[in-house]
Amino acid sequence: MIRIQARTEPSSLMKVASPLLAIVLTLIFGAILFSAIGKSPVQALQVLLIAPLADSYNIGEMFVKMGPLLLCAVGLSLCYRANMWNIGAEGQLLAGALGGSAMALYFIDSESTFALPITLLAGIASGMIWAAVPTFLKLRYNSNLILTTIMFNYIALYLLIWSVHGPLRDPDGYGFPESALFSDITLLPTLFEGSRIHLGILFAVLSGIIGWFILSKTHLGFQIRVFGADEPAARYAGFSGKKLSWFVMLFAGALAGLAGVSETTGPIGQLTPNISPGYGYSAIIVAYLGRLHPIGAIIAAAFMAVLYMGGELAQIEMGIPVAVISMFQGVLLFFLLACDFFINNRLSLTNQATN
Amino acid sequence: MKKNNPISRLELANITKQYPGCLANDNISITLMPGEIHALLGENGAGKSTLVKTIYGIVAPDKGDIIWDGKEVSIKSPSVARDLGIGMVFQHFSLFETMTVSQNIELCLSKIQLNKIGDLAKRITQLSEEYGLNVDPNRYVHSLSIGERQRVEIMRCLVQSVKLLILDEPTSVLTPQEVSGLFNVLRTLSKEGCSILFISHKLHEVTEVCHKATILRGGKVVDTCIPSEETPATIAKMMVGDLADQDAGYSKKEGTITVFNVTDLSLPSKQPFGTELKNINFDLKAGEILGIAGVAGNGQDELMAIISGEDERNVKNAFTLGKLKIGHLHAGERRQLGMAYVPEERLGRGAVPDMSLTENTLLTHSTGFVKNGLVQWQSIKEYTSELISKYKVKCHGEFSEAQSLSGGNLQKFIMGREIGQHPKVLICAHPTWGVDVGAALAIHQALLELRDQGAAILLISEDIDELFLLADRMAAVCDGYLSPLIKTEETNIDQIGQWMAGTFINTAVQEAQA
Amino acid sequence: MDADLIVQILFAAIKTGTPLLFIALGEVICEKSGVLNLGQEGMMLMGAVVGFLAAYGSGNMGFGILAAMAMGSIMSLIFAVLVLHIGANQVATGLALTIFGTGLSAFIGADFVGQTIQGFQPIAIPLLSDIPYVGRILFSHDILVYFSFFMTALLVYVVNKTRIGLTLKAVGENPHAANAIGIKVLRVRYLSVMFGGAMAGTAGAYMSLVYTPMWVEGMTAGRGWIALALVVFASWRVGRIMLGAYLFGLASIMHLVLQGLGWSISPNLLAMLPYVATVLVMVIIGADHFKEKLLAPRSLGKPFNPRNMA
Amino acid sequence: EDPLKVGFVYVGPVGDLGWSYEHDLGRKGLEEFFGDKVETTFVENVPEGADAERVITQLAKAGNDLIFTTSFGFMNPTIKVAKRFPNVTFEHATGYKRSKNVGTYVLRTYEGRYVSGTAAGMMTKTDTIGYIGSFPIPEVIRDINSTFMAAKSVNPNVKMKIVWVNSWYDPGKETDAANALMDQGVDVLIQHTDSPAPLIAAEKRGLRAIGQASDMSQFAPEAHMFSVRDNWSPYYINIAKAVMEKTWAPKDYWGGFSDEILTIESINPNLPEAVKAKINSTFAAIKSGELKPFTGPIKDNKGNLVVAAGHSLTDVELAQVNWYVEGITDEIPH
Ligand SMILES: Nc1ncnc2c1ncn2[C@@H]1O[C@H](COP(=O)(O)OP(=O)(O)OP(=O)(O)O)[C@@H](O)[C@H]1O
Ligand SMILES: Nc1ncnc2c1ncn2[C@@H]1O[C@H](COP(=O)(O)OP(=O)(O)OP(=O)(O)O)[C@@H](O)[C@H]1O
Ligand SMILES: [Mg+2]
Ligand SMILES: [Mg+2]
Repeated sequence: MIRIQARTEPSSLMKVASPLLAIVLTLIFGAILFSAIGKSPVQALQVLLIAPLADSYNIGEMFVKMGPLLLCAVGLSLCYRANMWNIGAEGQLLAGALGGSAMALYFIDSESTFALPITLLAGIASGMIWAAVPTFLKLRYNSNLILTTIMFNYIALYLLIWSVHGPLRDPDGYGFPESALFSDITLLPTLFEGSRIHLGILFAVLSGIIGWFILSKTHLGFQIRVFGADEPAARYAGFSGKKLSWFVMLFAGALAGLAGVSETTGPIGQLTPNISPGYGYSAIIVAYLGRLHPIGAIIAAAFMAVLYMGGELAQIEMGIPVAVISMFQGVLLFFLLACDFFINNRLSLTNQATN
Repeated sequence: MKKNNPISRLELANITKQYPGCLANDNISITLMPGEIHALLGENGAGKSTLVKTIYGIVAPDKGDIIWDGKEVSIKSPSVARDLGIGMVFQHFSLFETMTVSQNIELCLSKIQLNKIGDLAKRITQLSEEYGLNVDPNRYVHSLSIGERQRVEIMRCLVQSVKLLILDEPTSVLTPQEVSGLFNVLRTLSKEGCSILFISHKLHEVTEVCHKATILRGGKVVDTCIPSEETPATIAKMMVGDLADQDAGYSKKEGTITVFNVTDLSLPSKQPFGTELKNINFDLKAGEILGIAGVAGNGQDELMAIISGEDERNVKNAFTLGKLKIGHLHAGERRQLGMAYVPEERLGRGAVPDMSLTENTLLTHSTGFVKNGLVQWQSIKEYTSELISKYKVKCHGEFSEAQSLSGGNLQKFIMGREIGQHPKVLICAHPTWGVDVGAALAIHQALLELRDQGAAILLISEDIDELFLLADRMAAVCDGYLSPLIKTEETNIDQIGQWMAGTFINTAVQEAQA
Repeated sequence: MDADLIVQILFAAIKTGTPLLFIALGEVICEKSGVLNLGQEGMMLMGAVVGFLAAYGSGNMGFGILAAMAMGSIMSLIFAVLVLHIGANQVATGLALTIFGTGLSAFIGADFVGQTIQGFQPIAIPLLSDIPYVGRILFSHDILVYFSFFMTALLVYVVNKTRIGLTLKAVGENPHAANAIGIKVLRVRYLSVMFGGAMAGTAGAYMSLVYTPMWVEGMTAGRGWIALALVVFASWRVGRIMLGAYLFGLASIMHLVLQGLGWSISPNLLAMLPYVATVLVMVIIGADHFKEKLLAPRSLGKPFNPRNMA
Repeated sequence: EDPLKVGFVYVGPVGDLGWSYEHDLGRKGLEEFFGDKVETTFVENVPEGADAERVITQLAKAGNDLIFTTSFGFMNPTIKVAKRFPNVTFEHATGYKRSKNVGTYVLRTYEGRYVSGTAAGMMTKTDTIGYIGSFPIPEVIRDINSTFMAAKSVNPNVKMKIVWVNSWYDPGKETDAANALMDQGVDVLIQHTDSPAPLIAAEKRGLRAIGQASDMSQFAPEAHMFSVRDNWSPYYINIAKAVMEKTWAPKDYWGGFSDEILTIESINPNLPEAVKAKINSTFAAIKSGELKPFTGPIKDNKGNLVVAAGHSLTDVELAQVNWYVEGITDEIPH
């Protein structure tokens, strides 16, 4: 009979294989689901996973979609490594978009070469501020980080909507809730003619590499890992939990803020009420799928971007509802968590009856 | 006792339990008669707790039968055990601190039992008088001392009139005076026909109360005996085999200059049910081992945490290292100044379970291994393999995860790591707790060597024998108070036992008020 | 503001607070057993859509509510298996449940968006509803609001006065000890989690059958998260949850009321009110570290495996 | 010959029974009219952020000849994509930016609102009507003014309470807003949001409400007075015809009662005869052009003359209304 046995040592093979297995299981789940609603599973999976990479435009779009996901996920990976349950990437992203856009609008008639860098810095700073408040409340008042960061997501959203209806509204925009289009000087340059791939994507990949470097090469990164894996050990070793908490939260806030400002100064080109279709939440899944490893996050973000675009294409080409995508994300995370069980356990065949 | 009595209370036949990588119980067979007090002896990790957990239905054996009152039974869970009449007092207590004594007891009883008892509080008071247990049913458990909590655990078994009472190391948390109280209860129970299975490391206790003893080693029954016919020394021989010549006393030393000083340390507890530290004063000299005795939970953890800086509260002038006030410094800064610690909890505090030994070296030892914020992994790796060979740590290599090491080997590694930083002051808690004799010997020697090199060592332990063996001066803590310091040669187990029970406190309070 | 308006506002606060009350009652039981389920939002949405479909299809409201409860429990069962048996991280699993439930409910409900049904009619309780003011605030609601009163009273009794409550507290405080005295920890936790799921499902059904009554994607609009904060606010006491739910209900309609009264504060800023209030409440509660530690179930969020006893 | 491929981009779900639902009915009307001479595709729930541009691009790449983008937030993406696909015709609803291949179209909803205001002014017993606003954009501000002027014309004592819900479609919030208004003495509700929730709330309390965007009579048989319905299919058919015949040119189209893009539906028989008659006569007057709601003199609520006597606002001026008329005590919020 088959029996579950604890492994003496965690399996390093399963650590890598588990996300892949989870993806495969999710696809099988998807195939069954599509058959159930009377769609060809082969075609659906083709549209979902292959079509998004079918031509150069789509590949470019995949990178556009991947950028904000990756920026947020790298920051979250570090937070979760340190056991800081920051669910607030969404709000930090919106705050970054808001702060950056305010600056971009300030520079709307400017010719300064510093306009773009200052705009980006404003976005980063806003994201950091938005992460800083819940961090402060946690460290000072012991308030639950998960809940405060979620509340801050809502608050950021309403603040953003308020701004585009009020102070940042385009004066020549017939009163519609949008800012003026930014001047070219504050737009992120695109990297290839005819595609929307912009500098923000490079920032994202760079952030993955920086995140990896911090975690595996620096003493700070080591402290973060210890703090998250075993808080009593970190305290025993004299690592300052406060300092580490601040670092990961501000780092995550900065990256999410950068993601936000990169969206507004990149593909959108203005501030609108709809900056993010929930990047900050999806980034949580990306972070997990990437094993909370910044390099893993790069791969996971690419996969998630494909899944998103596949969802759009599936709707256009096959009339499959977009809700499938968030369902897939949930299922993927379920399978991933379940597969992780086998990092520390294995199935074994025994011929002995158990009591 | 011979097997002339037809029905035994409990018979274990060929119990076997395999844990991953460890055969905890190997074909164990034991018979227990009504009224018999039976000792289960053996080194740490010999498999005693595993065996009693099997009887109590917490651990499922891989093989073997349990026969209760002549009938074969299958004990699938603690509730089955309780229904049979088996009660157990755990090595680590299983009480609910936010509940009252009677709520704690109520939870263990079935509806039927409750109905039979009627007024539970009354019954508790009545039993309390009968056995001299002195338990107040309405008090919250968090307000009870360790000894009182144990009495609650025993009371839990008594209210349901158990036929077998299992006690896993009940005396390791009691003062000598409390121990004799417990023995009186056990003798009464035995007279009433209740069988008792008693686990202890303290052999003189075994010879004092037990009718019979079974000795385990490496999961196997290696011997049985009638304790009253043996001496602690002969039983020890049976337990550890040929290794039993560790008893060689070590020479005592007198410290030179004071390197670390604690002045008027008073500190409310940070945790809801913790102990408040009250006006603690002592000095620690270079080249000596200062031992602090005490029953667990009397402020040792709090003291260690505030000295190490894990407790981040600023105690300004309470600590002096050399001539420096360090009460306001962070834990990391104190380490930089030459303080080192060996915590009681080695896995999960002293070492990160799922990190390699190399990474665990870096945990506390970063001097020289971090340049400009970057970790010099290569040099740490080399240093770690030196540590491993110097302290004979059994493992696959410096890449082994901490959790893959046995307790004793991990303790040797941690000791080595801390000593390797050449600390001026080493604070060391329960260094040989759960460590086998060989490893304990190595650890003792390492401590003495460090002392002889001129370091000041604060040794916190619940094991009085170990303290007498190693400490040059001694004190005891009770309820957050520290007793006077005294040279080891000038005191004895009796006095320290009294201090552990708090007899010094009144004088301490008067002194503080003066 | 005249007395009549105040009565109306309080009446509305109770109505708005009721879904919060349901979820928070479920979650507090779940948390008392030591399990933190962040999947409220997902379970609630599934309850809302399934409850709506069942009532729509059968024409029977009671059936809709039962279906929603069952759905909530099924969703929580997925969570329970992952967390209790497989030992998955509770935070991540809860989030997965929310994301999954959001997607699945939108998927199932896509064809029913905008359909409506005849919701529950309010029932004025004879005599009680004639009490001046109080009668109109408390006793002129629909049956689900009365059900929430009943559940609160029942849970206050069960948690504080019965052995079930004691057992729950024991499991939440120290599962190892509870196991050792023969309490089936996993069973208690399964039941608690599923009770939480059923209540979240009820909250969802309240949204789609009573409150609106119709199904809309994402119609719970973050109520699940607010309910989680409510549990902290109530410091895990059942009675206080009711008070908290109504306060939050009040906070979330206040911005509409104030606009009607002619306050010219931006509606966007006013809409932040419940979220800002939640943060403030958490700060106030959390400021007393000592107290919170004392009140929170000690094993909250920590996995327990009965085979790994210390 | 190949059929004309037409793509639609919706901001909400087609089943919202409001805005997107009516556009989809328009799409179906188009299919019905042309049969297999057209082939339509739609994408629903398209967020108005960076994704909109990609979705519109995907539709253009998929070979659509004509693409309708049906929400204001699609304006800039539509312009951007249109630049890259000069052979595709784009029509954007409610926006103000046009180009060589982008036209815009918008409804004169204020005409319907004028009828609503008239009826509400006559029906209210408390002299208080309630307006549930979505976002304070010109269209909504304009309609609030139109409603209030109409109500005032039949009931000089009338007051109006305005509540913003910050959403086009959020039944929960719309219910809360409806209740908050009714608690404060409102007995006729007018909504500028798309779900039938306010009608249902009014029905529960035995009060009155007016349907928006689609025929909402089924949701509130008693409370429902009538619905002002958006009727897109005539426009969609005209545009498709123009594209097929290659006569299409970018225009700023304003459609109202006169071309039946906006209609009054399902007048409740339980209304008093006088009210029914007034509804019909007001409708007819507007349809014929005899009545133009924004004809001066009109003062704003700060006392400034915003429309000179005798002048009727032009379409360009209508698009820029950012004041409340005299008598509305609120201020336009941000
Ligand atoms: N859950 C477990 N998983 C794996 N190994 C275990 C587990 N519990 C105990 N062991 C191992 O089984 C062996 C026997 O443990 P047990 O607790 O029975 O020893 P003991 O005789 O009670 O020791 P002590 O005197 O320290 O209490 C030890 O080597 C221990 O490490
Ligand atoms: N809806 C209600 N119906 C009846 N009584 C209520 C209700 N809500 C609260 N109460 C009363 O309020 C008191 C407080 O309830 P609560 O659940 O906070 O109990 P507690 O004993 O204070 O806390 P704990 O649950 O942590 O033991 C209860 O004793 C109960 O009498
Ligand atoms: Mg043991
Ligand atoms: Mg032991």
